[in-house]
Amino acid sequence: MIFNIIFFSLLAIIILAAAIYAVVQKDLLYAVIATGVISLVLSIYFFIMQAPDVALTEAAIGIALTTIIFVITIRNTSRREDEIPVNKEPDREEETK
Amino acid sequence: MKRAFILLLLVVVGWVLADTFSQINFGESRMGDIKQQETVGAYYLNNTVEKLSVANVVTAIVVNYRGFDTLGEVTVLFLAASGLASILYRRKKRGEHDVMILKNSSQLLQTGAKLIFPAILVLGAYVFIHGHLTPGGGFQGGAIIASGFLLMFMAYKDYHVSHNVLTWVESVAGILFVSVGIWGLISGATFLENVLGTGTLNDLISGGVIPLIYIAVGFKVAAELTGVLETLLNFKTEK
Amino acid sequence: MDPILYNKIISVGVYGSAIGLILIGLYAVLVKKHLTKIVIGLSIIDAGVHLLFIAVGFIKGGTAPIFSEKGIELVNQGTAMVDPVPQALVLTAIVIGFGVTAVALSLVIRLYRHHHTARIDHIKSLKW
Amino acid sequence: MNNIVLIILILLAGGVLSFLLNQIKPLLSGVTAFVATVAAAVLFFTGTGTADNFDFVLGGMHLSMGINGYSWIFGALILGFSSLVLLYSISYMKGRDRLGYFYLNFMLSIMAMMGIIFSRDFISLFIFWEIMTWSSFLIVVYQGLSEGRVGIKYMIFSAVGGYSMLLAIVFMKAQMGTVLISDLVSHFSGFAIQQQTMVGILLLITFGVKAAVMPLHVWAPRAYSDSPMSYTSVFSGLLSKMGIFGMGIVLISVFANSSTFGTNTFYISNVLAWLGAITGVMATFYAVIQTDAKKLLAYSSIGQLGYIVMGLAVGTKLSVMAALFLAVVHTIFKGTLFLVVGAVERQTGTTDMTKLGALIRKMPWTFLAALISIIALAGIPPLAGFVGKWMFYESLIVSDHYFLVIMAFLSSTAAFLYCYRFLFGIFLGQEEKEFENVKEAPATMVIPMVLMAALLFVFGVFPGLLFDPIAKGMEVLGMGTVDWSMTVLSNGWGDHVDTMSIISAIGTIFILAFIYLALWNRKRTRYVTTKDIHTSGEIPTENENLTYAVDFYKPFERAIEPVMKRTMDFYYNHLGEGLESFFNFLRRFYTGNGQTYALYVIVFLVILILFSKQIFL
Amino acid sequence: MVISPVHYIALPLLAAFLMPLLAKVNRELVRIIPGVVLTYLLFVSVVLMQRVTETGQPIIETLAGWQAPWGINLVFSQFTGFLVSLMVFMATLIWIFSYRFKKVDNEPALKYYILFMMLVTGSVGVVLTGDIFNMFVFMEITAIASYSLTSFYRDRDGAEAGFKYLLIGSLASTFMLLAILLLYTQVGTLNMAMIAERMHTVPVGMKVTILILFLTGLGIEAEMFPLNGWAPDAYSQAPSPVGATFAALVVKAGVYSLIRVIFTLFDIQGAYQYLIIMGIITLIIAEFAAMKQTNLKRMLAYSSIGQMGFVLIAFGIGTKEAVFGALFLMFNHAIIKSLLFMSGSFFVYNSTSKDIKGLSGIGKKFPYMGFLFSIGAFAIVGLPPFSGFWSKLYILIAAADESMLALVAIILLVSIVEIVYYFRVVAKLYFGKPTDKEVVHKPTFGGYFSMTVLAVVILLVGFYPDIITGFIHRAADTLLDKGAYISNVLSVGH
Repeated sequence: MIFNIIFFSLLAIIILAAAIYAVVQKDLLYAVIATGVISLVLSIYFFIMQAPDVALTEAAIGIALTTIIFVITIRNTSRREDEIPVNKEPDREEETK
Repeated sequence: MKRAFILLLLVVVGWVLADTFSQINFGESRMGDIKQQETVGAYYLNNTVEKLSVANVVTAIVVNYRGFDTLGEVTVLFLAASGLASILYRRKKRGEHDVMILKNSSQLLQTGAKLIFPAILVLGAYVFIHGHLTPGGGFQGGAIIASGFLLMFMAYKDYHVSHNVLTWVESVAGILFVSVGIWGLISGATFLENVLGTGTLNDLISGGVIPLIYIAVGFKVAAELTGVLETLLNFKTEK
Repeated sequence: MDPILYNKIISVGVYGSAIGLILIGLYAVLVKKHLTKIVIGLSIIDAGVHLLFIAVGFIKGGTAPIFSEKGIELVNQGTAMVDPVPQALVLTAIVIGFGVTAVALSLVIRLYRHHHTARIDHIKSLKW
Repeated sequence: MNNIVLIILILLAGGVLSFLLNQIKPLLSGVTAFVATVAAAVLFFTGTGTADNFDFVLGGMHLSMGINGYSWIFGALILGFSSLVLLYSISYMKGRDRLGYFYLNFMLSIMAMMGIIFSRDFISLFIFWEIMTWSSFLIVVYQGLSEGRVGIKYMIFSAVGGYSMLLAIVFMKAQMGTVLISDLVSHFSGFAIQQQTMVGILLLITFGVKAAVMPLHVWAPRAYSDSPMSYTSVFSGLLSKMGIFGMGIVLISVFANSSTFGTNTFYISNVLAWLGAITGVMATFYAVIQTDAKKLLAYSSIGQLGYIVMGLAVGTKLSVMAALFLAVVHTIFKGTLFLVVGAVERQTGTTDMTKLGALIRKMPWTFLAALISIIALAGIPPLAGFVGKWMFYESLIVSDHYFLVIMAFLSSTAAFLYCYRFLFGIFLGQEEKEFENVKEAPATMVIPMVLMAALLFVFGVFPGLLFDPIAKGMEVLGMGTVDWSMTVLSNGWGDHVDTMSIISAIGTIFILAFIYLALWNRKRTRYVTTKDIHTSGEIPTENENLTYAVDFYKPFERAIEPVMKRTMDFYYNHLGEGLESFFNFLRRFYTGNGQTYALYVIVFLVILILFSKQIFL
Repeated sequence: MVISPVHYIALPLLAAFLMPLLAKVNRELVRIIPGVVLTYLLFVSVVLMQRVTETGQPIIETLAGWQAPWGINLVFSQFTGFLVSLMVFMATLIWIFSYRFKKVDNEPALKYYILFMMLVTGSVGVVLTGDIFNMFVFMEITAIASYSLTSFYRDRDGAEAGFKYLLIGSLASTFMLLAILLLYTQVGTLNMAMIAERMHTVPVGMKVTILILFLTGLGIEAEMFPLNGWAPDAYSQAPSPVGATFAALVVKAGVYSLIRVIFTLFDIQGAYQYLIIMGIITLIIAEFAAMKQTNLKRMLAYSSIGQMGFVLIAFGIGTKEAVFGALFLMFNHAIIKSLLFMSGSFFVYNSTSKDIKGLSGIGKKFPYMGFLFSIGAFAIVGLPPFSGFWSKLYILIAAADESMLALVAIILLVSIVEIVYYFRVVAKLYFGKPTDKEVVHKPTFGGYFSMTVLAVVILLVGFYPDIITGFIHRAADTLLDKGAYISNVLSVGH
């Protein structure tokens, strides 16, 4: 029982800490990895709450795929949240029709 | 100031959520007698084995009881892939090729990827073929396969999955899903109805059309997720 | 240990982390300026909601709703099974969430290309 | 098929057909419209009587159309007058683009007006009322002046009017369950006093807007002058009469049956009478200071409508009779005058009275029509205007409305000023070089004008021709029988004025004077141009016009300046601007920042949560 | 195979999955297939509506062989059937309009038609389904298709509008999920009929919380103030046929879901007042904001929001006549706003800028388009004899019957504002000084056709509303008869 309590509180602490880290971290890559951690803990949660199907889904989609599309996005945009905007005017109008 | 205001708002939201969920006791069964009325969850647990011969009740719900949801869900993925492709569409200049944004990775990763890739594919296939028996199913299997492809994308700069193949797999799997549903209609039953014999519990070939649908879903999800990755990876912003 | 207290602690842990995730995610959505951060916030909210679903369906001492040989055995012994419906719903919700995230990120890329910035307070050419 | 439906269908078909035919040949467009209106008129005058009813159920509501003595007056006026105007239009509008559009809307307005007078319930009245509004709006903006601002202003006021009627309608429907006008008349006494007042005021606002009563008149001058002249004559002559038509029903039939207080003491009527009087005076003042003939006529119209409203609001037998008589006559003379201005505009290209002059020789027939109409307007015997005014003053005096009489006299007197200016500025005075080659308007334009002028003469000599239908109409309105005779005006003191004797006397003088001027005095006139004037030895520069046409009433303007300083227009504009900046402020809610929108969502949620007890329980 | 409501979902999905393959056979097929499917669905609508009208009973289709509370079911009643038929009708016309609307590459064209068809399917599904979670799924289908279509042109503003829409839409789906979860814990079922049946057992506090979550989530879809920040952007930046689709289908689905939740699921009287209050605020703010717009499509968008506010007011009054009026208004709004978007789009397409100023005199070059736009403008402000008048009249009468004269007065005052901004555009279109720009983009034949059909419908309904009122009356009765809904759905198979 004590073990369970410790385990659950550990999970709660990790997941909340990861979430807070993901929100406050200025380097988006780390933030994204923190969201991966959230998904990981989430799938552990799912697993111990007798939802193996969901745990599996969360593991595959949340940890691997979501993280990677975030990473790709960051590669395509800017990595740091507090990045000074490039001193460029926005495009005037549509580029392709 | 604004931040404090937002925090205040969030406190209210959190308080309401906490208050609400404190009324929903954790870990208690809500299935038996919600005011002497049987919930659908209990019904599913009591009837799945008997009526569908499917071991995994979640699969039974996802594919059969609420199969319509799953059809919608597959459609959502399909739409997300289409929408993504449409948003990131770029008219290619003459002679331009897709360029991956990832760099070539180390020899180690490449070799490892080459070794693991088939294993991942097999695992994914296993997961969705056994969806009605064990945890897992079409989505999970599809996602696993897609992550296998992701590994290959990361390992090899020039690794491409043919769009043609993806399209074919995606479409055929989708058509299969809908056709199974329409099969039910044509054979005089309802849409998506389990028109095949259900077999015996815990056999690989049991549960009627459920494995069939899950295999279709698996292929479709795999193809769509891979397609999403491929599209995203091939989109390069000029820096 | 008192089982009621135990249950309370566990429920605070699970519900707490779920609601905490929702609130943290909302905070990111409402305060953070970077588009990617906002999308991260959305996916954190999603995670919290999914956790709530599973937590609500959970039954203390229940087993996974799978009638494998072992499962049947356990059921015959009188063990309850957790509610499968929320699990099925979450399965759907996760996939939908992924779809939305993918579209969102593609829009982020598009916006960055046009505006050369990913700060949401700089992206307001449509207003009033 | 029912004649009422047939008339409306003929007019509608005429409009659509002329729209289509314009694609083939523009001329056909006008001809079709004319023919259709004449056909409808023939049908109306020959075959339509009170027996023609048309009841139907539309959209779950019981609607009814028909005709009675009161509406017959207006129906006859509409179809007769618009046939003539359409004949005039054929030449007047020649060569303009989008004629199909013009005639379609023209015919729609006529159809709508016929629909209004046929309506026996408020729903169909409202439907036709709004059709009339938007079709006239489309013609107001037709010439593309002032970027449609005038049209919008017109539309705003019409919408205020239309929607107050709608409000009254839904109220009636909720209260009585039907929307028949006769039901309102019989149920009105059953309403509480607030309800009576509300329904009364709402309906009067509706009709007041069209009749351009004082605080609601600001759309009228520009809207009248911005439309093509052939339509303006309809606008001022007929559309505004629809307001009078409705007011007649409300003020007389409906209010008379309010048991709480009789017609004469119902204060709304008194207020309205005063508003009419003020409208009359103010509009006349404005008319005097105008230099544009169109605007002059527009203001004059408003002023005349003020009289008519006053007459209706006073509500005695004689005053109502006078008002209705004036309404008919006003249509004819003001219509004619607008047509005259239209002819002048078409021939010379301008309606600015400071530029025009001496067209009497170029356009004699037009002048004749203008002269007769102006005399009628001024209320000089032997023309119809005199009869109306006579009855009008008499009724006011008899019913002890002395202040109103003073106001009416004031504005009538002032009306002489603009009458003179109009005649002088356009037709008399010195000749301008640039108008040397002006010719008389084509016959199709002259004939309607002259015909109507002749009509004025006939009605002046035989007012009984008009008294007959008017008396019948007043009976329908519930005023009891009204005595009249063909050529004799009776008054409250029992005196009788034989129009024949007045007319023969004045007619003789007039003819003699005319002969004298035309034959003997002709040779003694000397033709000079506007520049041929010597002022204290200074020779005026080339482009300085020093005739009476310029600054004609400068002293008068100075005298009435304090009254003119603040126009209603000014307040309305300020109101509009204020509202617009308020709107601009409100839409700042949509900041453009997606995050703010997300914040709104959460704020909304929190507000709902915090006030959930108040809102939901 | 008997014609049944599931065709509305199954066939478009089948076609959507087929289309990528067919694109490899012939490019043109991609553009044609949706039309074929939609036309077939129109036929289905006619058949089913006939059946429903004849029997007076809803068609309840169980799916996957599981009867009402256990499986998902589709309910094609006179109410949902009416909405669905309207949606399919509009979608068909919009397809005809958008056929070769603009020249786009083949690949985006494929995506466009897939997304468009799914937008239609999603909206139809929301209306048809009898299961609350399934409704959520269809809503997400609609939403994702909308996000993608909003930014279909991949231009700067399109992406921005799409992202805003997505941001708010995600919040909406979060709240809706939470509400569904709470509802499930309370009543143990997801079937709407059964939820409605068991709703009285839910404690009041919980009930209100769930309702609030639903109202927030669905209010976003229904463009309720202040949740509608995304709407003007999305409407104005989406391709015009999509803008028309939003107005004609997507919002209707949102309003439907809101109404279904309030009228059928919950039994809280305060919700009706809430609808009236929010409707008034939405109406006022939106119309006032529309007044000052310089961009034509944005103006139409705000006007659309305002109309939805009006619809909500009417539903909030809650009497039979008011609901009838509200449904009538939904019908009118779908048709009229589509016409306005379609004709307006050609003006915008051909003008130098997207501003209303740039439209000056363009009606001279496109007299017919101008004519259609004017019909639309007149109809939407509720001038007789166009169709918009009748719905307005019915709603006002219903409000007056409940002696809400102040409400009537407010609506009428706001209508004046509406008149001002619409007529300003009409006046400008026809009588402004024309710009010298050449006419570049003539409407396609399909464009002419669909707009003409819409205009004819407007005039037809305007002149003779009884051709449609019968259906709407029965639809209103069906919506208000909650007991019949529950017993009909739950009795299937028992």
